This record gives sequence, C-alpha cells and structure tokens, in this order.
Amino acid sequence: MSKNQVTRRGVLKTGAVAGAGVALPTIFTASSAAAYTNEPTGGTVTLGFNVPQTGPYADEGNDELLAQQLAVEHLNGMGDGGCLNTFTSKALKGNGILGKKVQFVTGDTQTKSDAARAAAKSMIEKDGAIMINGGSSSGVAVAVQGLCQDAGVIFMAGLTHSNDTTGKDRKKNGFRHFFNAYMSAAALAPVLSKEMGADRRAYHLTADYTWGWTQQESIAAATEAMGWETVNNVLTPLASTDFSSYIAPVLNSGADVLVLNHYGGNMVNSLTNAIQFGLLDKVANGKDFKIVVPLYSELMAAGAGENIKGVLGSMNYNWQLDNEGSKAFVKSFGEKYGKPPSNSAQTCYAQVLLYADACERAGTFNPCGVAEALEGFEFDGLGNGKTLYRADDHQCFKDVLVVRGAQNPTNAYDTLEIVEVTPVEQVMYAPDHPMFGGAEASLGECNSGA
Amino acid sequence: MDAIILQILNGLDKGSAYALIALGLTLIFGTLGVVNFAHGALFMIGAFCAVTVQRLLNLSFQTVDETQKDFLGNPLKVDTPYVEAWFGPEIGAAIIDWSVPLALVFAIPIMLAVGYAMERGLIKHFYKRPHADQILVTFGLAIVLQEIIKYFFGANPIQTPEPSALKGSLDIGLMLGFDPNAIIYPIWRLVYFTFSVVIIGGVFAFLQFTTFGMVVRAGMADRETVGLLGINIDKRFTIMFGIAAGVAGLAGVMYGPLNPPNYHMGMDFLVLSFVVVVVGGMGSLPGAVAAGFLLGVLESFASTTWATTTIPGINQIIIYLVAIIILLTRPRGLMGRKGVMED
Amino acid sequence: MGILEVKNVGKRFGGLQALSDVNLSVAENTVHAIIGPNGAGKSTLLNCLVGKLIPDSGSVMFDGQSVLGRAPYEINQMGISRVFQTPEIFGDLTVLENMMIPCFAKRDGAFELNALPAVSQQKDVVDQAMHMLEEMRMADKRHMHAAAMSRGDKRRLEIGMCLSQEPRLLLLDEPTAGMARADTNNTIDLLKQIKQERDITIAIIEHDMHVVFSLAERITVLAQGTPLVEDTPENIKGHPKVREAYLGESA
Amino acid sequence: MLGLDKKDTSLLIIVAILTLLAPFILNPFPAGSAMAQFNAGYPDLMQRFVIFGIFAIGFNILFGLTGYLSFGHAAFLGVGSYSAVWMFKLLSYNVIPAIALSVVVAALFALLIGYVSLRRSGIYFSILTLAFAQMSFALAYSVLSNPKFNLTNGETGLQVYADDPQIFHRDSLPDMPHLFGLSMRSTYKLDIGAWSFDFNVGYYLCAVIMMVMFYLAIRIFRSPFGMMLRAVKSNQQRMNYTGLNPRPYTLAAFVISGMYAGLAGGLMAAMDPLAGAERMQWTASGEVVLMTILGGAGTLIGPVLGAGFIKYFENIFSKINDTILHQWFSFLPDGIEDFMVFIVHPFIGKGWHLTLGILFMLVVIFLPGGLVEGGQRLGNWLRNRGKRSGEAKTKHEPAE
Repeated sequence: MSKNQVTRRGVLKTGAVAGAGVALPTIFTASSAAAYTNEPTGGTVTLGFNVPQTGPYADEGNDELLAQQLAVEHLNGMGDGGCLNTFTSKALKGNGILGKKVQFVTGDTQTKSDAARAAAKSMIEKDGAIMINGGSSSGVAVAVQGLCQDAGVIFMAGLTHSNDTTGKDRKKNGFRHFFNAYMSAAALAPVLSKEMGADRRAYHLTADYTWGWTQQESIAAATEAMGWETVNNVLTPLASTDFSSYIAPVLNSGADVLVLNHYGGNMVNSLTNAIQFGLLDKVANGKDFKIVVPLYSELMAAGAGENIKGVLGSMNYNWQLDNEGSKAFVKSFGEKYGKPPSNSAQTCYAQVLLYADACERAGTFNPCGVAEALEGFEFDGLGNGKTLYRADDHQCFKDVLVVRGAQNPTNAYDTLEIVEVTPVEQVMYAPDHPMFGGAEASLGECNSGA
Repeated sequence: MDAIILQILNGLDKGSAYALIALGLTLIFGTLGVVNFAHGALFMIGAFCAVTVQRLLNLSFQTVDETQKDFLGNPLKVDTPYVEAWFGPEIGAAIIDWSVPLALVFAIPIMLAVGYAMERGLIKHFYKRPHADQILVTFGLAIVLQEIIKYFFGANPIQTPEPSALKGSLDIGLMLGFDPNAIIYPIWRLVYFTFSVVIIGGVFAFLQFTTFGMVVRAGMADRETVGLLGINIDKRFTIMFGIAAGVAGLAGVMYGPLNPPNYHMGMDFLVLSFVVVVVGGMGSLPGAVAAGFLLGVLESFASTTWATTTIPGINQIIIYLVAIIILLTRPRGLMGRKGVMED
Repeated sequence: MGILEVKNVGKRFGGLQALSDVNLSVAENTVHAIIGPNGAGKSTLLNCLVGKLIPDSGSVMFDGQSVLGRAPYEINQMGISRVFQTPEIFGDLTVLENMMIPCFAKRDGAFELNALPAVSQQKDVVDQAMHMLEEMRMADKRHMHAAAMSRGDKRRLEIGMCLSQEPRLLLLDEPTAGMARADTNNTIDLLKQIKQERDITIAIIEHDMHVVFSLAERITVLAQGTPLVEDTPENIKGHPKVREAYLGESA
Repeated sequence: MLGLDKKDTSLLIIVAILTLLAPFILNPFPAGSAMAQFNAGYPDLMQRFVIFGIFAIGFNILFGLTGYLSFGHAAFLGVGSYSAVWMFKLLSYNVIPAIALSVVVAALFALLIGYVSLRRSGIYFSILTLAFAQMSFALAYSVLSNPKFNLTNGETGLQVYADDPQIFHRDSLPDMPHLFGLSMRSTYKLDIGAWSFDFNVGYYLCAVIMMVMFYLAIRIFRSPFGMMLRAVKSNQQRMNYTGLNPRPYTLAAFVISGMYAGLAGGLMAAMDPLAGAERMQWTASGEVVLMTILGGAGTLIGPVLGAGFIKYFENIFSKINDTILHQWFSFLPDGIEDFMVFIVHPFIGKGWHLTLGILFMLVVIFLPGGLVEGGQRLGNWLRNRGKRSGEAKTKHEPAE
C-alpha cells in the first residue's frame, strides 16, 4: 500500500533519501502526474458533504446529510429503493461511481462563509474529496463555489436561492439544482394574481442582505408586471429576532398584502408576529388581507407552526409531489429515517446522483469532463420531473411548486399543500437576464486543478 | 400621531422584555457583584420550560387508524394526548391550549432550582475572582447550556402558542378615537407588557417593603457593613440569585408565544441586555428598567420607514449607537453609581 | 515665598463646604504637617494639590506655576510625589520592577513608546532602581511580588518609589495609619533619614501626634475646612484654639 | 541572541522549530490509516493555526498585559481582510501591498475605536468595543454592500472578479494571491512510506510572519513599554501619581493589538482571497478571547497554543461523524458499540461546541492560567514526584 502510494503519485525517488521523494511544486494538492485535483486512484472515491451542523440551520443541515448518506447507499448498491429506476439516465449501475466504492466526508459550514470554506478546504486538501455538495445559504454557496472553482473540484450547491449563485457569481465548476428567487417570483406571480386579484397593494419586509434584496427585487418586478403596486419595502436587520415594530405599521399603510422576504428564523418570527397582529383576519381596501412567503422550507413551516395556514409560497420540491421518482425517493427516505424528505434534502440527494451519473457518462472524475456531461443534460426522475441543467449558467430548470399552508393538516408532515405546479416554461429566463449579471456574467474556464 | 402612539406602544412592549432580563442581570450584579453572561441562557431555559410543559401535556398514545394513510402509505398512527384521554377531549384540549400559562407554575420551582444550583455550584467560587473571569466562566456556561438544549430540542424554533382565548389583536386606535386599523396591537403582547410591569413592580416592592429586601438593598450598598451586623448576607444573596433566575425564566416562558423559542435566543438577547444594563448604569435597578424601556422605544422608532429612509441602516446600529453616546456622555450610564465596575 | 502656595482655596460638595478660604504656604526644604480632626478637609485639600480634585475657587501654585487643571501625572512630573494612606504599589509586579517604573517616568516623561529594548538593558534605570532598593534595605527582596510583602515593606517601597523620582515636594497621607508602634517608629526614622540626606520638602497629613511632633518643623491645623493656626510644633502644642479644636479631644 | 535573554531565545527557537516542522508534527499518522483523520497537517488548517496565532498574540498584548478585555477585536481582523481584498481588486494579487494596507487600515481603525473606547474601563470598555464591533458587522453585512456603494459585498463576501482593474496584474502571474509570482497555494507534497506531508508556500509565509510577530511580542513583553502595560493592569492610580499617563499606553497597546489583528486578517485574505462580514461578528471576537484564555492570558506562548487548540477542534473534531464513531468502536460487541457511540455522540461532530464550552469552563475554573499553567503544574507535579521518590530513596538508604 505504502509503496504503491509513492509510485502512483509519480514521485521521483532520490538516492539520498531512501524511500522518500519530493513532488514537483503544484497548485493545490494535485501532484504532477495526477490529471486533476484529487484524482481517485484506489478502489474508492471520496465525496465531501458540506452542511451546517452547528448554528440555527443545523437541523436543515442534518436533513441534507441524511439525504446524502442515502444517495451514497443507493450509489454503492446497498439497495436503491427503486429510485435509480425512475431516473432516465441509466448510466449508474449500483456499483459506486466508475466502479469505485463511494465514501464521504462531512464538514460543518456553520452557515458562515469563512467556516464553510475552511471545511471545504479541509475536505479537499486533507481527505481528498473529489467534489463538494450541500449547504444551506446563498452566501455559503457562492463562497464555496468560488473555492471549488479555484481548487479544481466540482461544487454541487445545496439550498441556495439567491439569483447570484448562477447569476453574477456563476462558475464553470459550480452547479445549482435548487431554484432561485427569480423563478419563485415568476411562479408565484400568476398564482397570486389568480388567488388575490390583479389590483393588490403589496408591503414588503426584506431581510437586509444580498439574498433579501434579490428576492424582493424579483417578486416586486413579477407582481408589478401583473398589475400589483408595491406600497413600501422595509429592510430589516438580519439579526432581528422580533419584527413587531416592522409589522405594526403595515395595516395602516394602505397595503393589503404583506410579502415576507425572509428566510429561516427571520421568516418564522416575522410570520408569527404578523399572525399575532391578526393581519390575516383583517380587511384592507375592501379585500381580505393576505401574507406571502416567497420561499418556504419544511423546517420553517414546522417552526412557524399553525401560523402558516393559508399563507402562499414557493418550493423547489415537496414530498407530496405525485410522480414516480418522487414516490420512490420518499419511500426510500421515509423507510430509512421515519420522516419524509425536505426540499433541501431532495436537492442534495439529486445532486449526488446527478454528479455520479455525469461521471459515469463522462467516463472520468475529471471536473472538466463532469461539467461537460452535466451541461445541457436533460433528465427525468429523482423527484422533480423533467429537468434541464442549462449549459449557459449551470442552473437547473424544472417545474416550480407553489404551496400553501394547509388548513387542516392530518400529521406533522402535510402542513404544506401544493397549490400549483408552475411549468418550467413560465420560469425560464435568458442567461444574460439583467437580474443575473447581464451580459457580463460568465462561467469562466473550467478548472481541473491540473 | 397614531403611528407615533403605535411605535411607543411597541417600544414599551419590546422594552419590557429587555427590562425584565436587565433587571435580573442587575440584581445579580448589584447583590453578588457578578457579571453573569449566562443570564440570557436562563431566559432561554425559561422559554424551554414552556416547550417542555407543552411536550408533557402532549404526551400521547398511538392508535392505528386504518382509514387514513401516513406519508408512506401505511395506516396512520393517530396520537391522542393522555390528558385528552383522562379529562375528556374538550377539557384536555383546553389544558393543552393553556400550556404556556401553566408553564409559569412549572417554571418557578425549576428556575429557582437552576438559579440555586448555578450560584452554589459555580458562581459562588467566582466572587473573589476578577470580573473578566466571571464573564468568561459564565460565557462558557452559556455555551454549554445552549448546546445541551440544542441537543434535546434541536436547532429549529418550536412554537409555544398563547391560549386561543388570548390570540389575535385589539384595535386600540378605535378605543382612542382613531380610524379602524390605525393602532392594532396583539393581545398577548399587551399581556406580556402587563406581566412585566407586575413582575418589575413585584421585585421593587419586595426589595422596598420586606425586611429581606431591606437587608439585600443594604448589602448592595455596602456588603461588608451588613456582614458585620451578623446577618448572613450570603444566604440571602443566593436567594436573590434564584429570584433573578426566576425573573429571567418567567420572562422566557411568557416570551414563547411572541417569538417561538430556539436554542440560541439567549445569546441573541445577551449582548442587547448587557447594553441595556450598561446604559442604565451597572448596579442600578431603576436604571436597568428605564434603559430597557428607553432602548425598546428607540429601537422601535429606528425601524420606522421614516427613520430608515432618513438614515439608511439606522435600525441596524441604533442600540450600539445609543450605548456609545450614553457611555461617552454619562460615564456610568443613566443611573449608575460611582466606582462600580471601573476596576 | 514657599515652594507650595495655596491661596483662598474653596471646595464644595453639594451642600457641604469641604474647604473654604484655605491659605497655606510650605517653605522649601521643610517638613510641614497638616493636622486636624476627622472631616476637617485634610484629604480634600491634599486631593486639590495633586490634581484629583479641582477647587472651586482660589489658586494652588507649585514653584511659581499653577497646578490647577492639570492631570495628576502632569503635577507629578512637575515634582510632587504622593504617598497614599494604604500603600499604592504595583502588586502584580516584582519589587525591582516597582522601583524601575518611577525611574522610567523620571527619565522618559509621561509617555514613551519604548517597546523594543529589553528592560534589563536599560542599565541606567536598573542601577538607579537597585540603588534605591539598597537605600530602602530591600534589595534582597527585588524578585519578590510586591503584593506578597508585609505592610511595612510596602510602605517603604512606596516611599522609595516616590523618592526615586527625586521630587521637590513629597506629600504623605497618613503614612503610619494602621501601623504597629515599631513600624511607625521605623517609618519616622526613615523619613528623618530621608530629610537629612537630601534637599526635599515634605508635607505630611497625619493623625498620629507622635509622628507629627517627631517630624514637623511647621504645623497647620485645619478645622471645618479652614486653617485655624499655622506655627511651630512648640507653639501649636500650647495653642488654646488647637487644644480646643483638636488636642483637647484626643489628649 | 537578537536582544533576548537565554530563556526567551530558547522559547523562540522552540516555536521556530515547531512551526517550521509543523507539516511533519501535525501529520503523525499514515495517510491511509484510521487515525489519519486526526492529522492536521494540511495547508488550510496549518495556515489557520499560525494566522489565528498571530491574532491571539496581538490580543494578548492588550488583554494579557493591560487587562482591558476587548470584545470587538474581530472588527480589526475583518477590516484587515477587506483592505487586503481591495488591494487584490485594485492593484494585483501580490500579497505584499495587501498585507501592508491591512495593517495600516486596521491601525487607523483601532486608533479611532480605541481613542473613544479607552475613555472608559472595566466592563464599560468591553461593552463599548462590543458595540463598535457589532456596528461594524452590521454595516459590513448589509449597509455598506448596497449596490450604490458596495464596499464589502455583504453576505457573499468581498472577492476578486474578472472585471476588477488589477492594474499591475500580468498574464504571467498566477490568478490567485502570490508573492512575486510564487503562488500561495503551491504545495510540495512529500511522501515517505505511508506518510504524506504538505509543504505549502502560504503556510510558510504565514509561519515566518508569525515568528517575526512572536519575536516582536517577546520584545514588547520584556520592554519598558510592556512593563508599563502590566503596571496599567496592576494599579492605574499609582501610575497616575508616578507621572505616567496610562491612556496613551493603553491606546498604544490597543493599536498594536489591532495591527496584529489586521495583519491576521490580511493574511487570511492572502491565503484565501475572500473577506466575509461574519469574521467581524462579536462571536468571532469571543473566539479570540477563548483562545487567549484557554492558552493562558499574559503568557507568551499561551495564546498561540489556545489558537491551535480551538482551530483543531473546529476543523478536526467537527468532522467526526457517527459513521466514523461506529468504525472506531466496531471492535466492541454490537450492544456496547451502540452504547459507546451513544455516549460519545453528543460531544463530537456537530457537538463540538458543547465539548469546547465544557473544556473552556474547566480551564477558567481550575486553570486560570490556561494550558500553560496546566503544563507548568504537570511539570511541577512530575518533578515533585521525581523528587519525592528521590527523597524517599535517600531517606530509605540510611536506614538500610
């Protein structure tokens, strides 16, 4: 084993130091003989799962981790629960990836860019991870994506909803399965108009950072195009825990819809506060007052409890989605973990399989080959239905779900109901859309680390 | 006008939480001379008392309902809380509905015990250590406590709703002769405000009118002299620590319906409550309460559209800005005593 | 014209007139004691001299320059050193370091960013400090933590620290308060020796009449914030007003 | 040597040897073995060890010497990082101007904040620094990242984009931070038998800078200035009445430690050209406090040890997941294996905060002098034990 390692790394043996060798200086850890960063040479290949394990998003990270572990089991042929069968690409054989058994290492992003990059680096530099998957915020996704680009490994983003991830910060080595703020807005606007009418006046509360702004911008643009008016947009500090002072003036502002451009704990609290103020029981401008939460997640729904009843929002995926891929995945996940998968879990699961499949189809782990195989890849299955990985910006295009908090949930898992599945055509946009960095945005060159 | 009344109301309501936490912090600091960074954690533990009571009341047995399916297509297991089985569905549901007020009863002995254990087990050994050491050890304790809570309750917030009778909001504006919907305020927030006024009043009355309180106040002013009088001031201070913990805990229980408790809520409040205490003046009870309400109101006004458009980002920094200005102009805070915490 | 001239100084705290119309002149190279019953304003007066308090009215001149409005460290740099009632030393530092700090203050002024050379290489300061330690008969304790010393030693160290600045005026605030008789006598001897060996003016605030009459050349008696009399010890002893205000009670 | 006495010289030499040989010392286990996950000798972590070492050394100059507990030092680190990345964006990826500017800007920032904060002492000072740092964080995270005036790039973090001016950039230079063309990410890999060691340019740059900063810290500790700072901590009253003005001394210490923090921030950006706002948050300031206390405040080597300890925890301990635990205990019978995993589980992986909190409390309670005191006590105990057994022998011998 040890000797093997010396030779396979192509090290020059020197006479002076018997059994020791010095490799040539190279960028990152790829040595001269390796074709790309962390080229797997043994019988195994290592994936890096980078999710928040501490901090407020730890539960979501844990969900992602469970899904990724499930994906590894499915890849290694320890039973796939029928999931692989629903996947239109048949390249995966249940014997790992390219015949190599899949191993994984985990890192803790702490939902902080710095910590996430440190964790990713550790997995790349120390554990030899060939790709990084997961994450639970856009800041982290953009930061880790940039790192993976420099390091020459593939980055498969987890939950990241900001336009920037595949917009102005898009990278050749980075891929996003999750949908984005623009798509949320495009999917929501027609439903909002249908449910609430075309002459609504909207009041926006927006988390005061990049994601919040892009989300607000997208929603305002899409709803204004339907005839809505934006009465006010108030920026709330990310560190806020109580939103009462922002909610209090809403009713008296002439608005009849409140849009909460918040995520995670911010959203749970702002929605709870809004319900406390009884907004949903009020009538404004002669219409029933409504609340919209553009981006939903199962954990946020759980945190907000009964308050989500009747509140509209959008999701990338929901376990209640009725297609074969989804059913197989929910069954497999549910039997193993005793609960249905969340939409970020599904994204992380799909990303692992998509990566593995691309490797198989490309016949290599070389990130440039893998990227090429993923670009323009069309598939069905894995939960979302027909999906395209667009070559221009590495964004997945698929149907978007508009969901609503259920009035009478029967158990802890069906608190959200699917209102409409917005077809992918409606949420399509040009790769050089101004909200996505315009014509200047570029993927750059693929980096394999060689 | 109505907008101003609304923000004042909101500020007082926000401030009541700050004031309650700061009151406990100041009690501990004033009596024991200890800077307790774990005070936010006590607030958090209080909130999780409510969560626990809710969980206990919802303890259920499962029956299989063949007519319904769960998400995997298996027959649905329906949970029936024991209380509903014991007291009948209606009374049982009502008991569960009132779990937050019930948790108050439950939280008092728990918080007193936690406070007692903390003081005897840890804080006691730090009376003679430098303030920096006290800050550090209680900071460590705060981390440990919140991680323990996270281990058992997870990182996600947990709803502890108010009783349905107290849900919804009141149109105060209508009562004052404004247009409808001008001043709407949630009932539970008014309850919280009233509650904190009662608690604050209770603590002050206790210190003002009981012999126990008089000794403690004397001890706060001059510990050695009271000790010389042969009064066992340490024991009383232990009890004061328990009371301070109790105040923080009750504040936490009642806070649950406002914003669902999560494991890091203590840390979120910690920095803020220290700013409140320092602005009020270390060791001054009226100062802490006044500063709590003052900062609540200022924060409320800073978050109005008018304020944020005049000075962008003012809502992000208002608290710190006020702290800096006050500390530079009034070295010991609003009502601080000389020589306290200046070594 | 004395080295220290206090003219018409008044100081009020709220409703309490702590000092009113205080005039005091301390002649150079004398030992001048300020005595008075409790609450007579001795400490307030002292604090006005060293910059801790600023009087409401009047002037305080040291060597022809006003000290009013100056910070304590500036007044110290003018040549006034103060010994506290309970010894104020650097408890966490060694005895030698304690003695070196005033030497540095003497050499480098109120602030000097002397961050790179090692203390041990500052030969002049080390020698000066060692010399003073020897004079104070504590050279053998130079590596001890100052906080670990006996009270008498701390007092001697503090006096030594003040002397190493070669002040022109040494202010002593009840230097023997709380001391045993033997320690008190040692301190008296030390102060006598100091006075003999150098040109220095000493102003001393004291309760203990034994100390006052062993050391002082002039005495000012303060009562209720104003100087009652100023005279030689012999005259003070027999002064009826003083007996009435002070000695009568304590004798 | 170098103006240090014998003891300090040997300390410096030990630190130098340890840092230079760190790639070996930190990778004691063969690359493929089960213990390899405890290896810490990969470039990123080694860089962090020394960078946070610098940060903690600087913090210790303020806290350890003067006793002023700043809860806002992370702000200087963040400012340093932002300055460095701006240099990358405007000039080129060369690290020299970036690091230089980060120190200068951090110094100015520290001068400003210190001048105001040091008007108060004790907890008032702590709260003032905390308030300034939180304000800086809030400004950096959102206010200063608005599209009109984007100084910090907010949540995503400031980074270099292809359309940045980079006026001195040439195509022949690497497209990442470099020292006159030598990329910070170049790594020599040395394989000896089953062992594998990384020698990274960035690490060695940081290591050399840390040794210089450590050396400077020793000089400061031993200088009259250092003595004055300890005097500030010991008795400000006496200082005032000894003709010394404590405020410029504390301000100088504050600025120096701010410069150390800025340097650390600049180096962080030089190793990884991205500056995020959260490195300015008060919890980040708390971290450097933890490091310093854990290692031993006021001691020379303590903060470096503390920094290494916490970063090791954060990066190595947090990666131990249940799968790995099961591997460890797999030699045990099934029931006991599960039980052991159950017992250990809360403390590792995602529970690393808990373990850290407990350790920190234990250190503050039982070892106020930190790990350094622990080491000394252990040393004394061993020596005494040796002595006692020696004494026992000598006592015993005459009897025989």
